[in-house]
Amino acid sequence: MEFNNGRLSRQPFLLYLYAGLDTQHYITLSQLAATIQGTIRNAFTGYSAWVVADITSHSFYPAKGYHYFDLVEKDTRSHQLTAKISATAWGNGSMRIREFESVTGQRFSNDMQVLVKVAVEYHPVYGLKLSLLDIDPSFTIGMLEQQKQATLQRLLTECGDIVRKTPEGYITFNKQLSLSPVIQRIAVISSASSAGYQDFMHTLEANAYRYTFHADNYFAAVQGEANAAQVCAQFDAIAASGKSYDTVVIIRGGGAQTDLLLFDQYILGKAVAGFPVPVITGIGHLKNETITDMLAHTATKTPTRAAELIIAHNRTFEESLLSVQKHIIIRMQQMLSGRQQQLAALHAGIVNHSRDILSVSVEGLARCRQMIPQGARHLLLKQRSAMAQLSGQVLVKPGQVTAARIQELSHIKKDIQLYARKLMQQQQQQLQHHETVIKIMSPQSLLQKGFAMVYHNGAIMTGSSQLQAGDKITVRMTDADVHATINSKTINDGNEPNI
Amino acid sequence: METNLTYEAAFKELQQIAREIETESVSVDVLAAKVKRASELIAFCQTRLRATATEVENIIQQMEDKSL
Amino acid sequence: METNLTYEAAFKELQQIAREIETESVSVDVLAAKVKRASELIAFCQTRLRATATEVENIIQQMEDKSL
Amino acid sequence: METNLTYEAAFKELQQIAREIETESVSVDVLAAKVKRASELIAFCQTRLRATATEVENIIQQMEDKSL
Amino acid sequence: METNLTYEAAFKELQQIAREIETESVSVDVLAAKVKRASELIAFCQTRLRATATEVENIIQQMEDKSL
Amino acid sequence: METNLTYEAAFKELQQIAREIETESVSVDVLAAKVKRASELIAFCQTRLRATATEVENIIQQMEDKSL
Amino acid sequence: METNLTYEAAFKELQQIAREIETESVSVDVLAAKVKRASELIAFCQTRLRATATEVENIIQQMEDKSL
Repeated sequence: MEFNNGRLSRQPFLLYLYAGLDTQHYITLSQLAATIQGTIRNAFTGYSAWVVADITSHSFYPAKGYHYFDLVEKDTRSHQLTAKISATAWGNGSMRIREFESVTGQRFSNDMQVLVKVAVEYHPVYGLKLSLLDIDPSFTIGMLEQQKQATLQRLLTECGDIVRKTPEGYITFNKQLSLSPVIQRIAVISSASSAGYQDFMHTLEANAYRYTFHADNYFAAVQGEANAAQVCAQFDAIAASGKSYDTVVIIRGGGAQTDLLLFDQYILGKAVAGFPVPVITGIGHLKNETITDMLAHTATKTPTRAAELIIAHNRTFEESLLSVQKHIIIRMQQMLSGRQQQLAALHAGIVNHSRDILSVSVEGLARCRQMIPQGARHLLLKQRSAMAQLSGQVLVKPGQVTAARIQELSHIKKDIQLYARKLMQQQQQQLQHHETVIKIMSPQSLLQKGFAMVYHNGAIMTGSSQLQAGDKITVRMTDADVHATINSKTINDGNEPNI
Repeated sequence: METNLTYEAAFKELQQIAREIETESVSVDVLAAKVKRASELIAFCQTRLRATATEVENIIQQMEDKSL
Repeated sequence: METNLTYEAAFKELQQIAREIETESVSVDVLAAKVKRASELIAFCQTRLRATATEVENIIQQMEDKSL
Repeated sequence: METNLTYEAAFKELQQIAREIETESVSVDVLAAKVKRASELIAFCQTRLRATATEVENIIQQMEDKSL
Repeated sequence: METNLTYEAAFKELQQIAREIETESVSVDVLAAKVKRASELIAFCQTRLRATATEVENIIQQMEDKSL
Repeated sequence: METNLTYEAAFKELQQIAREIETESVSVDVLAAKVKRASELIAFCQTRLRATATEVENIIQQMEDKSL
Repeated sequence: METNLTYEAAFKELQQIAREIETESVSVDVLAAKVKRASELIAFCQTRLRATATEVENIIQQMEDKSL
């Protein structure tokens, strides 16, 4: 506004210069301006272009929704301006900017490189202006994302000891710290006046469970990139306090949801990732999470959420406490009743088995009682029957023996009689046989059969060799001896039939 | 009967006698003596058993009275 | 009963007696004594259990009072 | 009869005699003597058996009386 | 109660007690004591959750006096 | 007849004589004597047998009388 | 006839003579003598045989008389 006023104040001075030289040979500025306006209008009517440029000298009138700013281009090396055109956005353009801010989570402001669609306009009073028709949020997001990735890459490269990347996300030293079971001592980094701080403290103090908290404030401006160092200084202050905090909470109070670049700063990322106390964030944005969120122990969306998380964390602890208590009570009662049952079972077992032992003993004894008389009687009975059998044998057999012997004796007697008689008969027969043979062969019986015996000189002749003709012989016959003289001798040729 | 005779020993002896009589390995000469011994052992065991049973039942009764 | 007998020791002894009686490895001679000992141990254990239960109940009561 | 003759010994001798007579390995000369011996042994054994039976019955009677 | 007892330590001890009771490795003899200890640990944690820094100091002081 | 002749010996001799006569190994000279001897032996044996039988009968009678 | 001639010897001699005569190994000059001897022996044997037979029959008679 002041600047514009300055420009406007110089115009009467120029008019004065030209008027003094030649009134015939001039046209009014308005005429010139009209000519320029006509030319530009002729050249640019219906023309628009997508332009990449940086924003400077931005001012915003929320009441009207007007944005005034310059679009500039700098030499990438020298950073000298190579182009600069003023620009405005209102109406549709202003609406697009609001959408852009909502989508990117980034306020439309100085030093931001944007891709904008502009129309060229000329106004006799306000000069050449670019009118913003549209702005591409994805270009800016891409740019921011590039920056963010570069920062993350730098963190990974330069702070490898505290930041690592895994498929699941970033792992930091801080993330790996374990939260105390109960969070009570809290270091709060926030700006003192912010609504977020109020929300956080109120939520903590008004908790339904009456948990008490001990919060120490470490105030710092938590907006604007340049304040990253201030925030880092508070981390150092917390570390230097010597107090053992359960957590450090970074909260950023309500209001605009943009301007998160501070939390994408390398130094803050490094401070958070390497901080020895778990860091909880409640930065108050809904979209992309910042590098601080990514590297902190736990990230929540808002300060209230951060407080709720802490309360819930403590509640979880108390609940597990109560659950363990309940468990102990239940198990202990079970155990006691189990013991009672065990005892009862043992009691019953002892009683039953004692009775069993006694009844088994009684039975065993009864069995012996029954068995022994029975067995003794049986044994005696068996002995008696064995005796009876033996005495029977002894009684009967001798009679049989003597009877058999008598029989035997009579047999032998008969045999002797029989064979003695037989022997006598045989002898008799043999004797008779011999008698017969001898009778038959006696000379007396031969002579009776007609045979005769020849004697010569008193000897019996059995052949004719000693007899000659003229020899006197005696022939004995059965009834007399006949004396004869041999007349002749004829030798027998043996043709006589042999007797 | 021996003063320090136990039920256990008595019952074992009794069983031994019963087994001998059952298997007829007892001669007639000692049968009467064995049976006599057995009757003594049975008497001893019964006395002992009855005493124990009474005692045990009393204890059990007391236990049940207590636990009521 | 021994002064420094613990529930645990008493229970173990009781189990041992129960096991012996169950397997009938207790002779009639010592049965009454064993049952007597068992009854004492059971009484002891029950007293102990009841005392513990009461004590525990008190603690639970206190805890509940506190948590209200 | 021998004074210290046992039933067992007598019975064995009797069995021996019975076996001898049965197998006719006893000569007529000693048969009468053997039979005489056998008769004596039988008498002895029977006496003994009867005595034992009576004694055993008495003991059994006493046992039964006692248990009533 | 120990001055430097932390929630962490208290909870661990509590879990230990729970585990022991669960596995019945706590004898009846010490059961009441264990439960008492558990109740104290829970009371300690709960009080401490709600107490101010000064109050916590007092609790610890009282517990120490008691344990003496 | 010999005084100490046994039945057994007599019977054996008798069997011998019978066998000799049967096999005709006795000469006529001694036949009469042999037969005479046999008759004597038979007489002896018979006497002996009858005596034994009577004796045995008596013993048995006595036993039966006794056992009645 | 010889006084101490036995039936056995006489019979053997008779058999010898009979065999000689039967085989015709006796010449007629000694035949008469042999036949004479034989007839004497036969007479002796027969006498003896008859005497023995009578004697044996008597003994047998006696045996049977006795056994009656």
